[in-house]
Formats: sequence, C-alpha cells, structure tokens
Amino acid sequence: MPDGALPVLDVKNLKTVFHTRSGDIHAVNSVSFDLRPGELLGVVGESGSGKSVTMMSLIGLLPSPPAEVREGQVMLGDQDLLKIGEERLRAIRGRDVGFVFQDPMTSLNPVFTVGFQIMEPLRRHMGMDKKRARKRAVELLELVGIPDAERRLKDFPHQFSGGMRQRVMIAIALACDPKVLIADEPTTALDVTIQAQIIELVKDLREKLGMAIIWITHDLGVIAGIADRVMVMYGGQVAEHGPVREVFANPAHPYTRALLKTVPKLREPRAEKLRVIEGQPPMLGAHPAACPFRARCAHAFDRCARENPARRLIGKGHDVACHWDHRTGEPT
Amino acid sequence: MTDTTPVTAAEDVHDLRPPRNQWWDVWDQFKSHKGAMAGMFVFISILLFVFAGPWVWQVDPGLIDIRSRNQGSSWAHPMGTDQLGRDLLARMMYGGRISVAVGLTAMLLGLVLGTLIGVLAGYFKLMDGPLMRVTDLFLALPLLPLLLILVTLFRDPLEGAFGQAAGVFALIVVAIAVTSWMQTARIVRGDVLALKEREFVLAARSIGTPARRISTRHILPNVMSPIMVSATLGIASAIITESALSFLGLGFPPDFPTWGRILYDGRDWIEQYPARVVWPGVLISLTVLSVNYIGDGLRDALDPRIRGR
Amino acid sequence: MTSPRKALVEVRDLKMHFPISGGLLRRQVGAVKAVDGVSFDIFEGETLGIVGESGCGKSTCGRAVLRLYDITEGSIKIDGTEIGTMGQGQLRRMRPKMQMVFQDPQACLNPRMTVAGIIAEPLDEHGKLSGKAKLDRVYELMDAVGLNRNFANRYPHAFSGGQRQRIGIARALALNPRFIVCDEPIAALDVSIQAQVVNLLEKLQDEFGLTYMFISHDLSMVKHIADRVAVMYLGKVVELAERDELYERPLHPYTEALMSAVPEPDPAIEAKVERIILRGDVPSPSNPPKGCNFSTRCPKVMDICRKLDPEYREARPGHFVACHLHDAGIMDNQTNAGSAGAPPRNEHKQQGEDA
Amino acid sequence: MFTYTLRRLAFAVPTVLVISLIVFLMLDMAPGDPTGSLPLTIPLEVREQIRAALGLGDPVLVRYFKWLHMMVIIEPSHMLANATGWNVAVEGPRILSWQTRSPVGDIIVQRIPQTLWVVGLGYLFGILIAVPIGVISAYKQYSWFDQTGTFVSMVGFSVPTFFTGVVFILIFSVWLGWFPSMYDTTHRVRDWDSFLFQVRQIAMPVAVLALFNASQISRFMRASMLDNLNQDYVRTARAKGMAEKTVLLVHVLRNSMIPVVTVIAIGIPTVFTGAIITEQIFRVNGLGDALIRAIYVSDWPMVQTITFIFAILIVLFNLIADVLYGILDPRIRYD
Amino acid sequence: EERERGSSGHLNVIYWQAVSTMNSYLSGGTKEMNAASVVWEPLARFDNEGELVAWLAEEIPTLDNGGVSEDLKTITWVLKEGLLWSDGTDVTAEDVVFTYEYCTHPEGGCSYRDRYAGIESVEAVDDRTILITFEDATPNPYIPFVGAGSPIIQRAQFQDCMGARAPECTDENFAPIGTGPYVVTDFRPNDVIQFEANENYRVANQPYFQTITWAGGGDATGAARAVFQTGEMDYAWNLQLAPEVIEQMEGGGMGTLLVDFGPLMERIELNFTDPSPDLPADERATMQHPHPILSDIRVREALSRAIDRELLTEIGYGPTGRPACNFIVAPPAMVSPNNDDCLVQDMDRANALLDEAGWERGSDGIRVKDGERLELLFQTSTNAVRQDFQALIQQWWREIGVEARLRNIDAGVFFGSDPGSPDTYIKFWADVQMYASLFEGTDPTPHLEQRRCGREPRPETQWQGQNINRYCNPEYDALWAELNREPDPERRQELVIALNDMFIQDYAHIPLVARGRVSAAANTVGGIILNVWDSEHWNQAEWYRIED
Ligand SMILES: Nc1ncnc2c1ncn2[C@@H]1O[C@H](COP(=O)(O)OP(=O)(O)OP(=O)(O)O)[C@@H](O)[C@H]1O
Ligand SMILES: Nc1ncnc2c1ncn2[C@@H]1O[C@H](COP(=O)(O)OP(=O)(O)OP(=O)(O)O)[C@@H](O)[C@H]1O
Ligand SMILES: [Mg+2]
Ligand SMILES: [Mg+2]
Repeated sequence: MPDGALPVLDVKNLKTVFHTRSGDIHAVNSVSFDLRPGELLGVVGESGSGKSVTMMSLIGLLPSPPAEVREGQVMLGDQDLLKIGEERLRAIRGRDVGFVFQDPMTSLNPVFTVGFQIMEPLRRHMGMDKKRARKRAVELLELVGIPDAERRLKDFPHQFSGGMRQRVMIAIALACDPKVLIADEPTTALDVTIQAQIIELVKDLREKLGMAIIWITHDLGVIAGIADRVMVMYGGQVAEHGPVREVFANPAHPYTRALLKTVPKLREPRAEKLRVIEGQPPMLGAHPAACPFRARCAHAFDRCARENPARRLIGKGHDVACHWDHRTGEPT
Repeated sequence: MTDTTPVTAAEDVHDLRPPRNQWWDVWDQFKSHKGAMAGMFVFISILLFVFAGPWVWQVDPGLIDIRSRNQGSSWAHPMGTDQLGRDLLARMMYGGRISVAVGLTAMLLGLVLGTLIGVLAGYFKLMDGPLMRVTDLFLALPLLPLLLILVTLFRDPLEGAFGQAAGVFALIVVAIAVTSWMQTARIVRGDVLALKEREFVLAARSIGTPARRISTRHILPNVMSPIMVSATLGIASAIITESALSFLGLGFPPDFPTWGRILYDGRDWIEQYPARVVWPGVLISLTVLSVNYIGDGLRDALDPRIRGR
Repeated sequence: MTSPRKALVEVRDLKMHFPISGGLLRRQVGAVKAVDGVSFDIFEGETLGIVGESGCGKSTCGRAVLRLYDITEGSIKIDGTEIGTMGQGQLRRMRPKMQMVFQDPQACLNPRMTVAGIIAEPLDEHGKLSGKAKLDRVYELMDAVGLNRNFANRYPHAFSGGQRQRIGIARALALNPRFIVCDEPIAALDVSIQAQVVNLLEKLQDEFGLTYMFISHDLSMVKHIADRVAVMYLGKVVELAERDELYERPLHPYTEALMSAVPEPDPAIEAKVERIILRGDVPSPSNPPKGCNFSTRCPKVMDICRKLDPEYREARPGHFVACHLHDAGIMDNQTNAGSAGAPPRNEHKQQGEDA
Repeated sequence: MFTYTLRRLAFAVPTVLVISLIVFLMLDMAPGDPTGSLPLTIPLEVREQIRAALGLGDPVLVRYFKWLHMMVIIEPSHMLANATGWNVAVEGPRILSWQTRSPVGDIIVQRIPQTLWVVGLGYLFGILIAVPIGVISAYKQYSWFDQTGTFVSMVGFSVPTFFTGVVFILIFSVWLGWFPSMYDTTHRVRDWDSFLFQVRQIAMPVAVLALFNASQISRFMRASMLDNLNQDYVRTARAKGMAEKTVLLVHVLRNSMIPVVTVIAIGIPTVFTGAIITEQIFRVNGLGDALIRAIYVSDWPMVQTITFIFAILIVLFNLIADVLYGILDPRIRYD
Repeated sequence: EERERGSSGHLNVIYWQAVSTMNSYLSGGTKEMNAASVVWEPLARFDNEGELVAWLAEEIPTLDNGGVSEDLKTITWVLKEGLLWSDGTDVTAEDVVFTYEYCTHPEGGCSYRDRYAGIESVEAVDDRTILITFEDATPNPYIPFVGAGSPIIQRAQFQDCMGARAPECTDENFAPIGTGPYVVTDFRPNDVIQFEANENYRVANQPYFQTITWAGGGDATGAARAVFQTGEMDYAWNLQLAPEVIEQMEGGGMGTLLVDFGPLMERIELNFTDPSPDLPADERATMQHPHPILSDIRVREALSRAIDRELLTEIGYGPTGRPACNFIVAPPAMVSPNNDDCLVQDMDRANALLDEAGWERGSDGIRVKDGERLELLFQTSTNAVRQDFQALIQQWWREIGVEARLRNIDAGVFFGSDPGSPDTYIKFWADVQMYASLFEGTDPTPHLEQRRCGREPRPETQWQGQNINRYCNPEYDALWAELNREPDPERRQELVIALNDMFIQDYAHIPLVARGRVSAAANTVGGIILNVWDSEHWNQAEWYRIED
C-alpha cells in the first residue's frame, strides 16, 4: 500500500451519542482513522466498545432517535458524509460503501428471493434494467463462489446454509463495486472451517477488485491473518492503532497487551493458567474525563482518573492513547 | 448481541438485604408508568364508584318513582332518571357491579382455561394434538348459537341451584368464558413451545425440577405478557358480549341493570335524553381503556428486563 | 498419566435421533441423527473436551448424557449406575450428582427470577434447608464463583455476560455435583471475559474434584482446559485422544482441517500457516451421506469412504479414530497407492511416544 | 406444503361433522318451540298438528342423518343447479325451514349478496383503513399519531356497534338526510345512478363495521410492524441504500403482513356471525339476520344449516389462513 | 276527481317483523296474514266498525234472506259474478271447497284449521254457490271463509300441494294466485315482497298504487323512524314503542300514528292450582291441588286493587292503550260497564282485604300466614314493556305486603306449545303470569268458552287446553252453554256481559291494559282505514298517494 495515496475514507473526531431514558450513552468518542485504497483495516475491541456504532455512524445507519452523531467529519473522497443529507447518503450507501453484517441468518429478508435482494441495489444505484441486473447478479454469485448461480437466484435465503448466506451478503455489498467495504463481524456467527472459507474469499476478492475494506471482529486471530492495519477500540475510543505486525509484536496499550495474553494459542504450548483482564467493561454514560480502561488497568495511576489520554504516535503509523509508556514502564 | 449493562463500583454499596418480594419491584416499575397509573386511577375510581358508591348514594336502583320519570340531571338525580323514574346514578352503580364482575370473572375464567390448555398443550407433547384439535373445534363452533343454546339449556337448572341473579351470572360468565378462551390458549401454547426450548427450562430440568413446577415457576411467569394482553382485551370483549347478549334478549333479565343493558335500553331515547346512552357508553369505554393501559403497564412491570431501565 | 483410572462416566453406543414426522398422517418419515452411536469414557477428575462444528451434535450429546432427552439407544453409566433407561422420577434423585452449565448465559437464566432465586432453585428441589440456611448457602456459592453478595436480589439482565455465566455455574454447583457438562460455557462471552470463566472452572475443579465434559468449538480453549479431547462430526466421534497427542498428531483429516482453520492471533504465525480449506458445507444430519460422513468434504477421500462407514477403533493406545486411512486392512493398499494420507501417519508413528 | 394442506383438509371434514352433530344435538335439547311465535289465537290442538307436520316425531339421530344427507348432497346440488342452470339437482326432500316452509338453501342463496356487500365491504374497508394506520403508528412509535391511533382504536373497540349504529342513523339519516336508514335488498346496480344509490345505502353499515374491524386489525398491524422494524434485514436494506419508502413498504410490510393476513383470514367468518347486530340496525337482511331470526322463532333446520355453513366457513378460512401463511412465507412453503 | 289503476305509483311498507311466507295457512302469524290479505280474499270480512261486509260473496247470508237455515246448521254463500283469479281464470265454488279440503287435511299443518272446525261438509252447489253444513246448530256461522284468516285459494294452483306436500310447494306458497288487488312479483322470505297491481282486479280503476315494496326486518324503532323522521317508508306496522319515543318521533312531522282498539288485552293470569315444584311433575298445576294462596278471592281482589292501571297505560302504551277492567274489551257493544271501579288504585281496600284474609305483616313488611310468606312467582315473556310492568306491579304489591319474585322467559319458549318445556304459559308453573291475548273476529263466544271446567291444560291432554288459569265454575259453564245456543244478537250481548262480569268479579284474572293496534302512515298516503277486526290491509286497493 503506498503510504502517500490519498485516503478513500477519512474519519475525524467522530462522536456519537445515544439519548436514552436513563441518560446519554457516549458510544463513540472522538474516533479518527483513515482508510487508503486497497487497504484492509481491522477493528478489534470487546463487545460494546463502539465498533459497530462507529461504522454505522459513518453512513447514517443508526436509528435517530435515539442516536445522534454529534460532531466530526467523514470524508469519502471529497464529500463529508455527515453533512450531505439523507438523500445523498442513500445514494452513497450500497454504491460507494458496501456493508456486510454479522448475522447472515437474519440479515437477509426471508420473504424475497436472493436474486431480488442482490438486484435491488443494482437497479437503484446503477439504473440497470431487470435483465442486466440479473446478469450481474449471476456474476456476483459466481464471484463469491456459489455454484449453479443462475438457478440459485430464485431461491430464498432459508434454502442457503449460513456460510452461503454470508457469501450472498458479500455479493450484495459488492454489487455496485463500492470503494469501501465495511464488514461488521462477518464471520463471528460461522464455524471455523466456514470462516476460513470466507476469509479466503475476501482475500481473493480484495486482490481481484482492490477495494478498501474495514473488517470488524472480536477475534485477534482473524485480524492477524488478513489485516494491514489494526485499530483497537475500547470504551468508544481508539486505544491503539497501527500496522498489524507492529501492534501484535509491540502492543503499546495495556488493554491490547492484556487482550493478546488472554487468548490461548493453538499452535503454542499450553499455558498453565490463562491471563485475565479483571473487571468489567466501562459504562459509556458520562462524558469521559478519564481513561475508560483505568479501572481494569494494571498500570493505572492518578492521572488516568483525571485526564483522558490523547493518541500519541509511538512508531511509524502506530499510535496509542495511554498515559503509560510501555517501553519504559513509566508514565509519560 | 448480549446487552451488557455493566455494573459499576458505585452501585456496589448496597447493604446486604435479604431477598425481598419481587412484587415490590413490580410495583416500583408500575408506578413509573404514567399511562398505567392513570388507568389504575380511573379503574379504581370506577371500582369505588360501583362497589363503594352505593354506600354514599343510598338510592335503591330498582325504586320506581313515577312522578320523576325521564328527568335530566338534578341534585336529586345527578344522572337523571329512566322511564320508570329509577335513579340512573344508582343504576349505573349497581349495573357497573354486574358488568365489571362479569368482565372480570369471565376474563379470569377464560384466561385460566386458556392458559391451562395452552400450557398443557405446549408443554406435554402427548396432549398437544388432542387439545389443539379441541381448540380448533371450539374456534369453529359458531359462538352465537352456542351461547344461545347454553343459555336456554342451563339457565333454569342454574337459577334453581344458585338463585336467579347468581344463576344467570354464573351462566353468562361461563358462557362467555367457554367461548373466548381459544385465542389465549393458542398464543400461550405457541409461547410455551418456544419457551420449552429455552435453556433455562432445560436448566431447571437438569436440576431435577418436576414438570409441574417448571410450568408454574419458569413457563407461566414468562408467558405473562401475552396473557396480560389477552386479559385486557378479554375484559373489554366480555363486557361488550354481555351487552350484545342483552341486545339479543339472552343476557341478564331486564330487572338486572348492567351497563350494556342500560345502554341498549337507552338507545330509543337517545334523541330526547342523550344522557341515558352517554353515561353507560362512557363508563364502558373508560373501563375498557383503563384496563388496557393497566395491562400495558403490568406487562412492562412484570418484565424485569424493562423494569431495570 | 497413570493408566488405570476410574471411569466416572461410561457412554456406549449412544444414539439420539429426533424424529421427523411428515406425510399426510404425520407419521415418522425420518430422523435427525443428531448423535449416532458415540462411545467414550470420562475419568474421574478429568476434563473431556468435545469439539466440532455447529450442528454436529455436541450439545445433544451432552444433554443426552445427562438424560435431558430420552435417548434412542445406548447405555450411559454414571458412577456405575446405568441411567440410560432410568425413569424421570428415579433420575431426579441422581440429578445432584450431575449438572450442566449452559452456552448462553442470557438464555439459561429465567429473566423473571432473582439471582438468589436461581441459585436456590436446586436447593429447593433437593434439599430441606431452612430459609436462613438456604440463603447462607446461596451466599457461599456466590462467594465461590466470585459474585458479590450484594447482587443476590438482582435480575439476570442486570449482569454482564461473565457474571451471568457465574450465576449459572453457582447453580450447577449448588448440589455438590461430581460431574458437570459444560455446554459451550464461553462461546457467548467476550474474549476478555472468557478467560475469567475458564479460570474459574479450573479453580473449582481443583477445589471440588469435579469432572467436566467441556463442549466447545473453540479449539484453542479446549486445548487449554481439556485433558482428553473428542472431535465430533455429524453425530459421530471421529477422533478421541489425549489432548497433546491430538493437537500434535491428529489422525483424522477432519481434525487436521479443523485445526488448520483456526486463526492464530499472531501475524507471524498466520503468514506461515498452510490452511486446509474444506469445500462445501456440513451435510444434514437427517440425511447423512453414504459411507463415511466426512466423505463429501474430505480432501483425502477414497472410493471406499463413499461406500463404507469406517469403524471407530483405537488406532494407537488411547487414541481412537474412525477413518479408513487408519484402517489396518486398507492402510496397506493405500500406502501402495501413494495416497496423500499416508506420509503424515508414518511420521506420527515415528514421533509418537508410546503410552 | 401440499401434503400439509391435504392433511389439514383431512382434519377439516371430521371437525365439521363433529360440529354439526354437536349443534344438532344441542338444538334438539334446546327448549324453544317452533310454534312459540304463532299468535295465541291459534288453538293448542292446531299447534300440535303443526308440530307433527314439521316432522318432530322421529328420533334425533335419524333426523340428523336425514338432515346430513340433505345438507351434503341435495342442497348443494340445487344451489349449483340454480347458479349454473345445469340440470344437476338431485331429487329428494330438501331441508325446509320450519318458519317459511321453504328450502333453507334458497334463502341462504338470496341473502348472500347483501351480506357480501355490507359485511364484506365493511371488513375490506376496515382492512384498508387499518393497514396504513398500523404502519404509520409503528413507524412513528410513540408519536402523537400513534398515541391517538391507540386511543381511538381502543375506544372504537369498546363501544358496541348498536350504539355507533344508532348515532350514525341519527346524524346522517335523520338530521342530515344524506343516507337512507334502511337497506333495500331489492336494489340492483344497473347504471351509475343505481350504483350511487347502492353506495349511499351501504355507507353507514359499512362505516360502522369498518370502524370496528379497523380498530382491531390496526392493533395487529402495528404490533407486527414493530416486530419487523427491529429486524436485521431492515438494516441491510437501508445499508443497500434503498429509499425509506422501499424499506418500509417492500421489505417490512411484506413480512409484517404474514401474521396479519392470517389473522384477517381467520377473522372473515367471525365477521359474518359478528355483524348480526349491525345487520339488524340497518335492516340489512343478511345471513346473520336470518340466523338470529331463526333462533327467535326456534326454526331449528334454518339454525342448523346456517350454523353448519358458518362452521364450514370457519374451518375453511382457517385452512386458507394456513395456506396463505405458507404462500407468503417461503420458509414454510418449502417444508 | 277520478283515480286510475296504478296512478299513485309506488308504496313502501315496512314490517319490522318480516313476512316469512305468503301462504298464511301455513304460518298463522298476523304479519303473514296481512301480507296474504292483499292477494287472497275471503267471502266476507269485517269492516273497521266490526260489521260484516260481503267481499267475494254477493251478500251476507242471514236467517232473514234464507242464507242461513232455521236449524242454524247450514249456510249458503253465493260468489260475486265474473270473479277472476289474477291469472285470468274464473273463480268457482270448487275453489272454495278446495280451500276447505286443503286446510282440513290431517297432515297439512294448517294454522287456521279451527276456522273449519265443526263443519260436516262444504259442497259446491253450482259454479257460484257454496253450501256449508255444520255438525251442530251454529248460531255464529260466519267463521269459515270469513275474515283475512280464512281466504279462498285457487284449486288449480294448490291441488298438488295437499297434506304433507304442502310445505314443499315453495313456488306456490311464495307466489299465490289470488283475487285481491295485488299479485306477488318477488318474494324473499323474511326479507321483502314486491307486489304489482292485479290486472284482473274486479274494480276497474283499483288498486291505485301500481307497485308495493313490502320490506321486512330491522326493529320497531327503525321502522317508526323511517315513517316519521326520514320519510323512507309510507306505512309501518305494529309500532310497540315507548309513548314518549313515539311522540318525539311524530314531531318529525312526516307521518301520523294510527291507533284503534280491538280485543287485544294485557292481563295477569292467576293460577288457581298449586304450581309448587315440590309436587310431582304430573300433579303440578293441576286441579288436584288448589293454590294455597290464590284460592282465596280476597287475595286475588287485593292483588287487582293494588294496581294503578292508568299509570301502567301511560307508561307502557300512552295513546295506544286504555286501562282495562274487563275480560272482553271489544267490540264496544259487548264491553261490560259494571267493573270500572278497578280504574282507581285502592291500596287501603287491598290491605284491608289481606288483613281480613288473615295475612299479617311480617317484620320485613311481607305478609305471613301460618308461617308462610305471601310470596308469588310472577312470570312473563321477555319484552321491555312487560318488564317495566313487572317492576311497577312488584313495587305496588310490596306496598300491600306481597312479595313478587320476577321471572321472564324467552317468548319463543313461553308461548310455545312444547309439552316437554316447563316454561310455557300453558303449563303455568308459576303463581301469576302476564301476557296479552285476543280473539278473532267480533264474536267472543269461543274466547269465553276457554274458561270452562275441563278445558284446563293437564298431563292427560298433553298439557293442551286454553283454560290457562284453571278456572272452574259450574255457573259459568251453564251460562256459556246458553250463549252457545242463542241466535239472538241482543240476548247474546247480554250473556257475554254476564259471563264477563262473573269471571271478572270472581277476580279470576286481572285485566290491565286494552292494547290498540298501532301503525304509522306517511301523511302523503290517503285512504287508509285502520281495521282491528280484520287485516290492516283490508282496503289496500283504495290506498292512494295524496298529491300536493
Ligand atoms: N440503539 C441503541 N441505543 C442505546 N445504546 C446503544 C444502541 N446501540 C448501541 N448502543 C450502545 O453503544 C455501545 C457500542 O455498541 P456497539 O454495537 O458499537 O458495540 P460493538 O463494539 O459493535 O460490540 P459487539 O462486538 O458486541 O458488536 C454499547 O454500549 C451499546 O450499549
Ligand atoms: N429437539 C430437536 N429436535 C430435532 N432436531 C434437533 C433437536 N435438537 C437438535 N437437533 C438437531 O440435531 C443436530 C445437532 O444439534 P446440536 O444442538 O447437538 O449441535 P451442536 O453441535 O451443539 O451445535 P452448536 O455448535 O450450534 O451448538 C442439529 O442438526 C440440530 O438441528
Ligand atoms: Mg457490533
Ligand atoms: Mg450446541
């Protein structure tokens, strides 16, 4: 990936708040990142850390109310997605940005044929007529490796297995050759052997089509396998961000470090006891004036409770939001 | 996605209370539901009106005072009088007793029957087929002729056994209940079938909880929501069915005022004395509405997931 | 490992078929062969891991062992008592010995009961403790699983996933069981929480000398916790061995594929791993393929696999496998034919430490 | 799907038979007397003769099987013959109404048009009103529209039709004089003017029924929409960039209609029995009116036959509901 | 000015109780009789004064003109000349004979069979002459073929519809051929009838209305509203509504209420026998057990005195009712003037009577004698006015220390004749009951006959018999026998009044209200003459539209 290339997607200082009966939830807090053409950005973080909300905020998929995207800038090419309004956003969704969701079992409409659902964005965004849309749909199904595509267009989602449904979802997302593909935990609901198939498929497609991909997952293993860069989220914020090898080799944030240690590794000797991250994920209620990880952090000190750390660069393209310096073991 | 409602340290400083009755929690939640509280207020007012009202307003609803027939509102007769000079206020109170009692008991009976059959059918595979066929059968029985036949067949034995009022009451309540439990049964069965596969039921079985207690402890509380909805609809339709029966000459005898009956009797007088239909109409609607909102509130209150919010 | 250990659980040829009824008269027209003849022992104090893909019958097997289903065939002995044919009434008395922890900590707790109520339920059913003593026992259990006593009056929804799973574990422990089936107890948990629960389970095993049947599809975690591991595919155990033996020298092609598919959270390793990508999907358990169940996806499939169901046999001491590649008779033919399956097997033989 | 339908059909026949037997036996026990409506000037001896002429002498079961034979074979053949003009009518005694001394089949055929006009349209309009209201209420949950809708439909449900009917007559017939208060069953639609008259005469009963039905169906619609609005596939559709209208009216509505359509189908037969009161108020002499009047005068053959037809309708529409469910929901269709 | 046949156009009639068949012989209902009366006609009928007028017959046969034989055993009718059926064929004496045969066929279930009771033979002497021979001397021979209840039907049409086949002749029953002013063009049972003027009607310029739509269904309120307030209907039959409601609707100004009084009277029957449920079923309410309370005439009188008939009338019927004190309330000439003291409610007298009879007030105000409470079961049919009456009477009786337990029974059951039912008015398993009844025509003889000894319903007769209150008085029976033999009209009147007084002064039953026939007509229809002795449509041919 040429570093100098202009990013296709540039997110700055995104903030999303949910207004609920029991107060506001600051689900995304000043998240910034960018995505360059052809690049695969992995996003990890525990459940509730704001991964999905961040991505859905980008293209206005959150229900409003209760959600409100407070501030920030989302530049896709030269337009700011937060400013262009619902109508233009709709033209971008599915066309410039494709989305694949976690649960293939429920993400497809059960009462329409798979063909209809693939052709829908084609006809809307590309203005294709029925015949051309069909042809393209067949191509897409073949592209994602579904045999006998012509016939299967007429099938309903429930006639597909989980892995095939996820392929259909990917086909839908790819339908209009988007610049950016956002995959929100696309393999979490699948078995390892099927997951391997899908990962293989995406790798393949990326080579063929060269699009930029954001891949959200819990699973560090998946990230390690496919991502160029990784963004670790915690408590609605970016905890650490950098090239994947760099982050895995030299995790700088205590959360990343702990996370890497808790997962047992299949291909390494068994540890006597698993390392754990004690405590619970933070509440996202109040506006954070402190580091969200401090309650579970082994290195927390008084400053962490007073000041929310800003992201600081610690290597080439590698930044971390922590008051503690992992190299010295001292506060910065 | 699991909804992780994280527990913060601040919340940990509860003192160690012994488990408290969960109905208090239900009540706490119920209190916070505005519609339900309003409904509760109206419903209690109606109950007070019909059950305690007669102590305050000590007029015999059957007392005929021919000199003051067909009167409008006055201090002596706040709601006016009917064509025999009977006090409408007293009749509304007395009639409300019967209507509310019919509504409540018919609903309860139908509910118990429906729930029982629904739970049995849903929980015990062997009974499912036969019980559902019976339900289908009842659904397919045309209700009106059935009600008629029930009323004509059993009115006299029941009147003989319980006296006239109680006999007709029992009959109408049973007739309405017997012809209205099927929807509840179907819904409950569906829910039970789904609940049965839920892991907490399996967990209870793995503990060795016998079927009887699984159904009362684990299944029933969790089918509360659909039951509540049926219940609120049930009261409404029972009150209305009673009035429709009156309309067809099969309900309570005319000397037992019920709201439905008073409304029906007032139909002809609507132009001259609109109050005669407005009062019962308003009371029926108010009852139904308030019960409905109470139902909404109860449904929320009974669900700890919502309660926690 | 000391050889003659006492088997707490002995399962022989267990079958659990769910009937499929159809046709005009709702007769039984087929069966979902969710578990189709599995045999294994679980020794006292050990953890037997069960791994396999979704739908291969792991949960069914676990539940059948506890007789939560009326099994189709086979024998289950727990602590020497045959429970395979026992009636539900008698079983009730056996329940305190054997308990279960469930996959979904949300779904396995009745949302309308308080934590205290949930944990006390087994005590209500089997003990005759007074209210006070029961409460004490509940607190004791909550301490044991690391739950704050203050939470006793809360409802499950007010807890995080890990905490909920602790409640489930406390409930399972309430009757001092000897044997616990853990049906994917960590699958629904966040990675950062999974370790907490696994550590807790291990701690309790040490403390109370529990025996676990640990069902999971997470091979890394099973590797961590289990002493022996069984791999299931489509209702059958295709391979069973000591943990290290299995992970280092898998015999069955399915096991190999499964392990190769696991992503490793280390880009360095990831870059090197050669993946065996299986083609296609798992066949339906109601209509399994003829011959070997894995024959439709097996990269090393042979003609015989499509005709004959391989026998489940002890290929090496303590290492059971059901695969024609490791069938004595066929092995020779295949070696001559130069099958892809042969070399690794030889390699294993050379490196394997004989038990 | 096909065997499923067949199986339900196979169950339907015995169900209907059992119902008919129950109804027959119960009516036989019922105390009403067919001579009860005669004036008291007719002496008792004559009444006794009338009773004898009505064939009240045979044992119940004999009468049941006779009736069943007529019901299943003779009456339908006559109806078919009347409808098509083919000569297929089976000879033999027909089921005669005790009151009118004429074949009940003929009366029922006569009454179907007005029943369909009024009751059918009342239901149809009810659905047409209910669906958009339900959709909007759900889409704008807790908005003022939703709250008002809930309130109005609750009130609509709780006010008996005999009340609304009279209020309508007073306002629109007596005071405003817009619509006739009585339905003319002899009216035939031939041209534009007669069509307009038909519209005017069905306006009020249809409105009363439509309001009542709409208040129930809109509740179902709203609940079903709410269920579906939170589904993942809705988010998928939005992510595809579909217009909000498409999302709502194509994706969500289609799914939400599945349970509602079956509720509607099951509701149709109850509409026929349930419209009795409305029929009476507006003098729409439909099937419900025939039933209730037959009950008043203890005309049991009529009651039995109409009841039987209702039972068939109920069973049939349950069947249709099941089949519809299958057709609308591909997950069931392919089982 | 001269009116033409059909010149008045269309008439709308509403019967809120719809007509079930056009063959009134198979129905017996008043509404069917009324509908049939515009098609079928009798030989003679009663006009609105109750006078007999020849209709299809040339003149009324009498002793004087020799039409009735001296021994009172035969009567000879002669048809008008040139009478045609609506299908254009001649009306002959054979049709009259056939009518007799049709209605007396043992399997036919003819409702007016009793009209032809006591007849030995009906013969056609020639094409136009009919000779009726009675079994006994019959002082009133004007029953068969007289009045709307016994019209002449066409032999050609009905000859295949005799006996058991009668009900199967649907086409004939629904579209009978008659001599009347109208013919049926469409009949829908219990719904609507369409009539058209009869081309062959004997009066050349009649009927004036060309067509009639005779709608049925709805309720009385709706029917009244359609005449009085919306003007949709021209004539509405039988409007039993609360007086105030009618009054208010009449304010609509489009129609007029028509009322006339006939023999219909609302009364309370007092049971002379013991209906106690403690008795065996076949002894309940039979002469074996006299009523323990009501056998005492003082109690019966007290019950009657306590009632305010004026008030009942005002509340229940208004202008459509009159307080009644007699058993026979019409025709006017036969009404006794001797009992009018009942018009005034007299509580003191009632109380005194009960005191005298030994009934002492108990603590709750209800009288007690020999440990037995003065409690009566008061039953009636279900009907709003009757229930209002029940409530009022209950209150009055309570004032004199009599407790009435109220019960109301579905009309179909109450007025049914099912011997198996315990709730029929005939079985009278109650102490008192309220209903209305009347008699046909102007001659009360058969009506008075009902109260003779031995006519009471009892198990042996399958509970048949019209002596509902089980009244038994040998003097009454003797007097009735005299009436039954007496041909002289003057003397007959005296006897009727004497019988009435005997029955009433025995307080054998309590008359309440004489009820009028109540119909409503639009102000634009002329020629309507309400007739309580015959069909309301007896002069349908003369109705016309008033042009303005
Ligand atoms: N509709 C909503 N209303 C209120 N809060 C919400 C809503 N949707 C999400 N949140 C909150 O926003 C936060 C971030 O949620 P998000 O779905 O982005 O997490 P995630 O990282 O995607 O988790 P997971 O891995 O479980 O998908 C969570 O705390 C969640 O409770
Ligand atoms: N009650 C049942 N009736 C019919 N079929 C069933 C039933 N329970 C399970 N099955 C079927 O049995 C097979 C095995 O199911 P099981 O739940 O044991 O799989 P599993 O290995 O636990 O999968 P997962 O990893 O998804 O939990 C599946 O095909 C399932 O559909
Ligand atoms: Mg997410
Ligand atoms: Mg499982």
